[in-house]
Amino acid sequence: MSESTPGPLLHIQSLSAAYRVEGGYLPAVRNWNLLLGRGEVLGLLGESGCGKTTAALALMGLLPASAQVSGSVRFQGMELIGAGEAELEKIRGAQISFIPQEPLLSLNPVIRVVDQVAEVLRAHRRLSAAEYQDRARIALEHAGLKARDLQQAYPHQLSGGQRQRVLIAQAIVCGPALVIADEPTSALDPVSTREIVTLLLSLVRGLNASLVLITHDPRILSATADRVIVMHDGTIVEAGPAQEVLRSVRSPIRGLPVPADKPTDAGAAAVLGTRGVTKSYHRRSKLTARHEEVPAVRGVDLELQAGRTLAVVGPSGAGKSTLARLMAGLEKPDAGEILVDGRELGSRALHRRIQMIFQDPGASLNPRFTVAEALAEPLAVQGRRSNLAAMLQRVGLPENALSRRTSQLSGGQKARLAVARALAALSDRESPCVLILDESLASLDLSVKAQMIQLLMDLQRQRSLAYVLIAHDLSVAIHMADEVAVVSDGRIVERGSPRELQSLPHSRFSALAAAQALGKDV
Amino acid sequence: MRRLLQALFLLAGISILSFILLELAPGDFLGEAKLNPQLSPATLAALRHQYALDQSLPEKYIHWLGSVADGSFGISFAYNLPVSTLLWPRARATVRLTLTSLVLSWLIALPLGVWSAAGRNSWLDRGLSFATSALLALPDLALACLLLFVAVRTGWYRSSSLTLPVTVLVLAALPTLLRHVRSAVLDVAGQPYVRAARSHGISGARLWFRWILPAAANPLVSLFGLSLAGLISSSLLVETIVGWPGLGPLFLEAIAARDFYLVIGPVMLSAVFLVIGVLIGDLLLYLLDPRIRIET
Amino acid sequence: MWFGRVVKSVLGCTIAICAHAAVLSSDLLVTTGEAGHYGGSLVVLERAEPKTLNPVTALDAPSRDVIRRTTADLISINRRTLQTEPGLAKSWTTSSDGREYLLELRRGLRFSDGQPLTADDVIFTFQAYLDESVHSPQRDLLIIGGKPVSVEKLDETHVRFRLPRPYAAAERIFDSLAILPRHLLERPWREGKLGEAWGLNTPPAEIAGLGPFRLKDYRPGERMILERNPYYWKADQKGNRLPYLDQIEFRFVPSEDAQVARFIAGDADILNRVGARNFELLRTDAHTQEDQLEDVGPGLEYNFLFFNLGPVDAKRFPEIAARQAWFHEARFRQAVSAVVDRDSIVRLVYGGRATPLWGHVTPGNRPWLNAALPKPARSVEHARELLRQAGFHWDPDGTLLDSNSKPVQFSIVVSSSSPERAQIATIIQDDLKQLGIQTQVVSLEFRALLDRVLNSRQYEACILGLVSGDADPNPEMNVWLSSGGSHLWNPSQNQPMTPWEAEIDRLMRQQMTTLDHAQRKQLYDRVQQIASENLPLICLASPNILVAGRKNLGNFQPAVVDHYTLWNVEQLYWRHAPQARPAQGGVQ
Amino acid sequence: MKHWSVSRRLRISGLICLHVAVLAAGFLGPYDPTEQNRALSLQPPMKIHFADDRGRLHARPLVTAADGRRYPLRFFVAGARYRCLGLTSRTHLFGIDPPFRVFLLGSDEFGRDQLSRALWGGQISLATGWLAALLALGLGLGLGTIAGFFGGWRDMIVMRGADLFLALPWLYLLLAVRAFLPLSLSPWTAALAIAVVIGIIAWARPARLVRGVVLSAKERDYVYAARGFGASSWRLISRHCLPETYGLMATQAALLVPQFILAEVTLSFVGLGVGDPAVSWGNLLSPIRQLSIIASAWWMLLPALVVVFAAWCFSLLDNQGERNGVVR
Repeated sequence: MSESTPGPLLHIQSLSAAYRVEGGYLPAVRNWNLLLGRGEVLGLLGESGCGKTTAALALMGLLPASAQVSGSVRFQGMELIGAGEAELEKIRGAQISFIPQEPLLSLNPVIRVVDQVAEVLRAHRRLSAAEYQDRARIALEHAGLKARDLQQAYPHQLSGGQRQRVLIAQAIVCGPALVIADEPTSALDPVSTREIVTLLLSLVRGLNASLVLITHDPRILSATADRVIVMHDGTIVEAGPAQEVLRSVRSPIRGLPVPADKPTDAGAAAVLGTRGVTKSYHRRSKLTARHEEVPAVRGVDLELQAGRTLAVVGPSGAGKSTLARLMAGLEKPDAGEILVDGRELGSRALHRRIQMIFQDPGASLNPRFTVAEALAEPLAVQGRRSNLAAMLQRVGLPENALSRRTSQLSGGQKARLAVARALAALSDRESPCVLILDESLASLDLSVKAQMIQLLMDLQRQRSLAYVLIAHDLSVAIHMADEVAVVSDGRIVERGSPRELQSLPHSRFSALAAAQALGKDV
Repeated sequence: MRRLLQALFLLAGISILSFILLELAPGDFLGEAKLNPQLSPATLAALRHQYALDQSLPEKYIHWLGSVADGSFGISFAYNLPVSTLLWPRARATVRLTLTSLVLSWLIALPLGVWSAAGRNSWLDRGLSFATSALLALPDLALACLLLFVAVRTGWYRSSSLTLPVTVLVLAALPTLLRHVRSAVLDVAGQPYVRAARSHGISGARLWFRWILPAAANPLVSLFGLSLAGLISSSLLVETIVGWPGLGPLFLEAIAARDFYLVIGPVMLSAVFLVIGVLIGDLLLYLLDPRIRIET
Repeated sequence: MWFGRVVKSVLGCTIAICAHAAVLSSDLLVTTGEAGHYGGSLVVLERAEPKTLNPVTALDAPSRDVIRRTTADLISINRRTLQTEPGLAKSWTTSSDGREYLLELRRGLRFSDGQPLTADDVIFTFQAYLDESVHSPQRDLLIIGGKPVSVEKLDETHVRFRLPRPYAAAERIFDSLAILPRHLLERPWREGKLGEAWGLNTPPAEIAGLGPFRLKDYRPGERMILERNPYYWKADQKGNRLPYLDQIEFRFVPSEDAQVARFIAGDADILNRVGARNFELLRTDAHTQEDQLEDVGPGLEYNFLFFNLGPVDAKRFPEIAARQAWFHEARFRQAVSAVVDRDSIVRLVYGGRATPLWGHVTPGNRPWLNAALPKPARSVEHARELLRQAGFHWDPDGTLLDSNSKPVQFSIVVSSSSPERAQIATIIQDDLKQLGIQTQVVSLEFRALLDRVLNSRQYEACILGLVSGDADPNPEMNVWLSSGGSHLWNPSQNQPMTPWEAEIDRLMRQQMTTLDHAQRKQLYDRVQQIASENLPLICLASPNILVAGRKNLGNFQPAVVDHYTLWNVEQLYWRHAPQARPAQGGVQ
Repeated sequence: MKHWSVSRRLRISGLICLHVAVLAAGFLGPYDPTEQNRALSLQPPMKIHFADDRGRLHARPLVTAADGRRYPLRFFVAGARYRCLGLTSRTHLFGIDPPFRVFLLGSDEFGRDQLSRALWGGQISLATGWLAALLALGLGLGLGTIAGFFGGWRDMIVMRGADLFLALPWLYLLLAVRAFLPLSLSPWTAALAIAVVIGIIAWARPARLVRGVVLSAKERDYVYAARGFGASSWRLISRHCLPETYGLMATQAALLVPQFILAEVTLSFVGLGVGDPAVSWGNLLSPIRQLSIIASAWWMLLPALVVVFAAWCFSLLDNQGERNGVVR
């Protein structure tokens, strides 16, 4: 498509970008240099917050006016930094297209997807109304969205993968020379991820365009990228051919020792058990006011002994979180019972034995509170006092963090604080306690995740805690769980040790994966 | 069904409360007649009985409910006519006035609000923000008086034309609308999908009106429902000042004269408009927003 | 310069000349005044809409304003001279004991629908008014000494009225008693539905009267159009049948300022009454300064301050009851009267277009004014002296204390709908401060105020105004008799509470049955004198009647008695072709 | 971005100045606001000069008094007694030698100094605005929290009540109430009573908004977490839910205070405002409903500027206000 100018497609020299914050600038991209050839696939690897997205936005001139950008970006010989808005608008979407993160948020909720694709075309080409529609439809078909009714749908009616395909269609509809894809698969399950990446590659090749694939997951890059650069804290720390670079980048989780199977004490009493627990939700349609019963958990029986870890795995929407809340006593089951030490307990006493760490540990901390206040809250509720500094130490947080606001902590620190607080709430030192982790590690970066797993396992040894681990894939469960229960549609469909499950016949596990892929985001 | 019940509950509540309040307000329809030297106390008592002023409140209420059923909404003491026959022609005039100003103010507020949001912090935006603050700070009535004066002095005042009252009502409604449009649009402008649209090269009027405005419609539609709800009640005092033959003069006169059912009538009418306005707002929301219309 | 003053004799303004052929057939009344010419329409503004067109039940001013144009009475009061003159009755005689009135009707008159007027219509009219079940507000006028006036048809043109008792100036009660068409109203009356007849939704064809105009069209909330009654019974000196105007259009504009705006804009031809400030505005505005802006002089409205002198439930309102001790003290009231700055009220509230008052009869009512009433100049010193005599004293910082050393303070209620009275209150408040009296002005919505004054008696002092409907003292009976419902300071007493009230009762009753005018005047002078000594009403000021009419409007002769501008509507005419007004389709 | 902060600073300092000026009305205003000078009715604002009648320049400003001659403006003069913040004093910031009067903003129909009246009037108007707003917010906070947090029938009752109050024509409720107040209440007390009524009527909107905030606040993970360690409802409300509403409360206050100040003005317009001798911005502005006043005495409009200024200052939080203030 673009064979006009010789030389590199994209030439970036000492690109820097900084956001304005109170009292100065916070650098997000520092002194980047990069050459990108035509048809090349470049992987950009880095943990969240390292400046990958900022770099992409900076070279397209899409950073907010308050941000400071310096350096040079030459695209097909044309300087983009400092170029006029009108010129940039001609390039964006037509020459360089961008596939944003978070497909749901990146699509206009009130416009049909085919129109959203057509709208991109409309910004760059003068065609008849019918042609806009036709071309948009063709682009969607190329992106794998073939069904008419899917094309006429609104974003919220599509699955995550389908939405991603719409974004891809928007990116390719004008036949750009460069496609920048920002974490195109972060919201997807492994199966869809593979499909989307393959699709993207083939489309880009078909256009003879270059692709910059931004991701935090090295696994994606190994099969796709020609070259990989690794970014850390705004700077490029490593660059080179994909295989070379990726070899040096190893998942920190893989370094963790896989625990030996603990002896199953069949006679030991369960510290936590559920018997036929059932829960449904009421939903009311806004206009018709009809009541609908949506069952979330249907008759689940579980048992957990002290010091052991049970992983509950299943696709989103399978009822895992509801189960976790039921077990934590935050909600009452419609039927069945939750047993602690064999007794059905009133909620008050329960709180000293069972605590839950939420899906997003950061969100479970009131941002208005200081660390000390957050940590002291369960103590105050239960009328106790304790040494806060020591508690912080136990989870590896510095003592001087006590006076900071929880909102100022990093993601990993918040997770640690949440654990510390849960431990503070588990006051009963005589009897075994249970900690429920509701996908609490999912939002963390790999390195932090590894540290957290280590911490949790240490704590389990020290205090003989029982863990209930809620997760949507087996990656973490493999390292921590003694037993795995696979949940689908509110029921337990599979049980066993993690290794047993991994070695299950492919068909059965892929059924699980498929269920996951279809599972709609709630 | 549930909505309908709620609406009925609301209407019943309003009518009962209005009855109670009106009963509590001292004085009655025949109060002034007492000063009339030609009337003897016996005549007054007879009149009082004729107008059923001597009934108890529940009796009056039940009586009124009956009249609602037959569509007359009670009898006006002063006019000796069913309230409904008095209400409709004037309500029509009022709605003609308010509907014109409603349409006009939205037609002005939408592009102006979007424009002001698009050029955020430009001179236009600042100028508008100052003008809206000032307009918001001026009571409608003072505004009406001032405009009336200006109109009279410059000679463009024509009693029969809509211009003056509509100008007053539009100026009174604009600040709120402008602010809401601007903030709703700015809210959406900060969404990732707008950045995504810009990354696709979508810009200018198409971006603001085709991409952003429909997505910003939700709070505006609710607001529109509320404007509809104000079709009856928003102009009453202004009508009195500029002399528009709508419900305003009738209602205020009825309050002053303690013409019981003639006061209840417009109150209930405006309550009905409120209920309908909110309902229409919800319905529009349903029609305009696919997220609500199409449940997954 | 005023036409009305030229005419002196009672019947002087009418001279029966039968000059025109059309006139010959019937007893037309020929008016004096400029002979005008036909055509044109007159736009008149009303504050509120008429509520009904039924003369029997109409209570409110706008209805009466309209009904007066569509109906006629047997004998009317000339608004300029304040004397009676023939209406539908060509002439009348009174028996020597004043109890019998023999009226001779004009011959050949027709209602506005063409039906002839007969004595039966008159009989029917009085039957209807007197019917208790109709609840006509006019009925009480026809009850004299507890017994109804009786009516008797002598022949087709003669009717005899018998009064149960002698009644002074009894012919004045005929004014504004509209004669009803029996052919239209007898049936509803028999069915007991006379009260509901002739509402606003009645088609114009079913309404007929003897007035100069008849209903043509009514648009709710907006306007009512009357058209010329071709059968009207007055003619001008040239023998042309009146009225001149083709139609009158009443438009409803609720506030005075909006009315003035319309007049300036040329959307109205007459302003029946404007305030002093707006009058000044009209005089200076380029659009209106050439128009006929007339200050007719003091009208019959008197504004006054009064105290609650009636019995008050001391348990429910102990404070009011305690303060009444001051109010009952005549010297206290006199001191208040002495300290009130009436000149300031006239100047600041009425822009100088008012007359200060020391008695309730205004200078506008010259025949009955007691010119001998003292008009003491304002004197704080005199007021202090009076208070000192009455046992009041002052504490060091100037607060007035009563004999029990309680500080004197009270509240004054005023109507929120009258800005003038609120301003008067502000002035009085400041004046009383000079005596060391703290007052609170509470503005109440008018009905609430009346409720307090007439029913609950939960007030201390009040500023109010009354407008006499007629110059004669008789309509004032209700105010001055201690049993009267409008005896504001202490209404509806069984027994006069004070000797001076008893004296007034006696004098008022006596004047009512005295037939000799000079004697009546003497009695009424005495009433005015007693009232000004005891000051149940501390009269303040009487505003001038200020009106406006278009420059070209002929025979525009505003009067001091309501209706100020339209009382001679049949004679109004456009001097030149009706001035071109901008196209105004009205509100569709 | 920068512009907003400057404007906000301007508004905040304007607001502070306004409140200080109103509190120090006795000192800043040269006369007692009720003092009538009946010979000096409707005087236009006096011009300030620096040259005297003969054209000589002075450092001290002069004003043209009613007799057409110029008199020097004196500072810290003794005049009418007033109470200000509990202190009694006779010293006024400025004045001219009696018997002449200085009217920098003109005088009204009774020859009262409009400047003094505008300053004193602020006391009742601002007090009315604040009191009513605090009441409305307090009630709204309480009821909204109950409705949002506990839900169920309590929610149902409170929200239907709110609907009712929003739909009710409040004008004649106020008519009724004014007529009921005991007459012996001083106008100041009566004004406060009106403020209380306005506040009580206006709870519905804040309650709805608070309910919304509490509804979303109680679904937050940290509230679940706190519930997880057995925190009581009261603790959840006071520690976690109420702090979420503070921002809303602040913006609502910024919205409601001027709104209620204007409500008082509207009431005065229909003749039911504060009665003499008390002064409020409402009864200062009520004369302008007369065409003739606007025509002949334009300076009677000046207090409107004060009200506009006050309302403008109060809208300092409107960037957030327009977000949260979205109706319903």
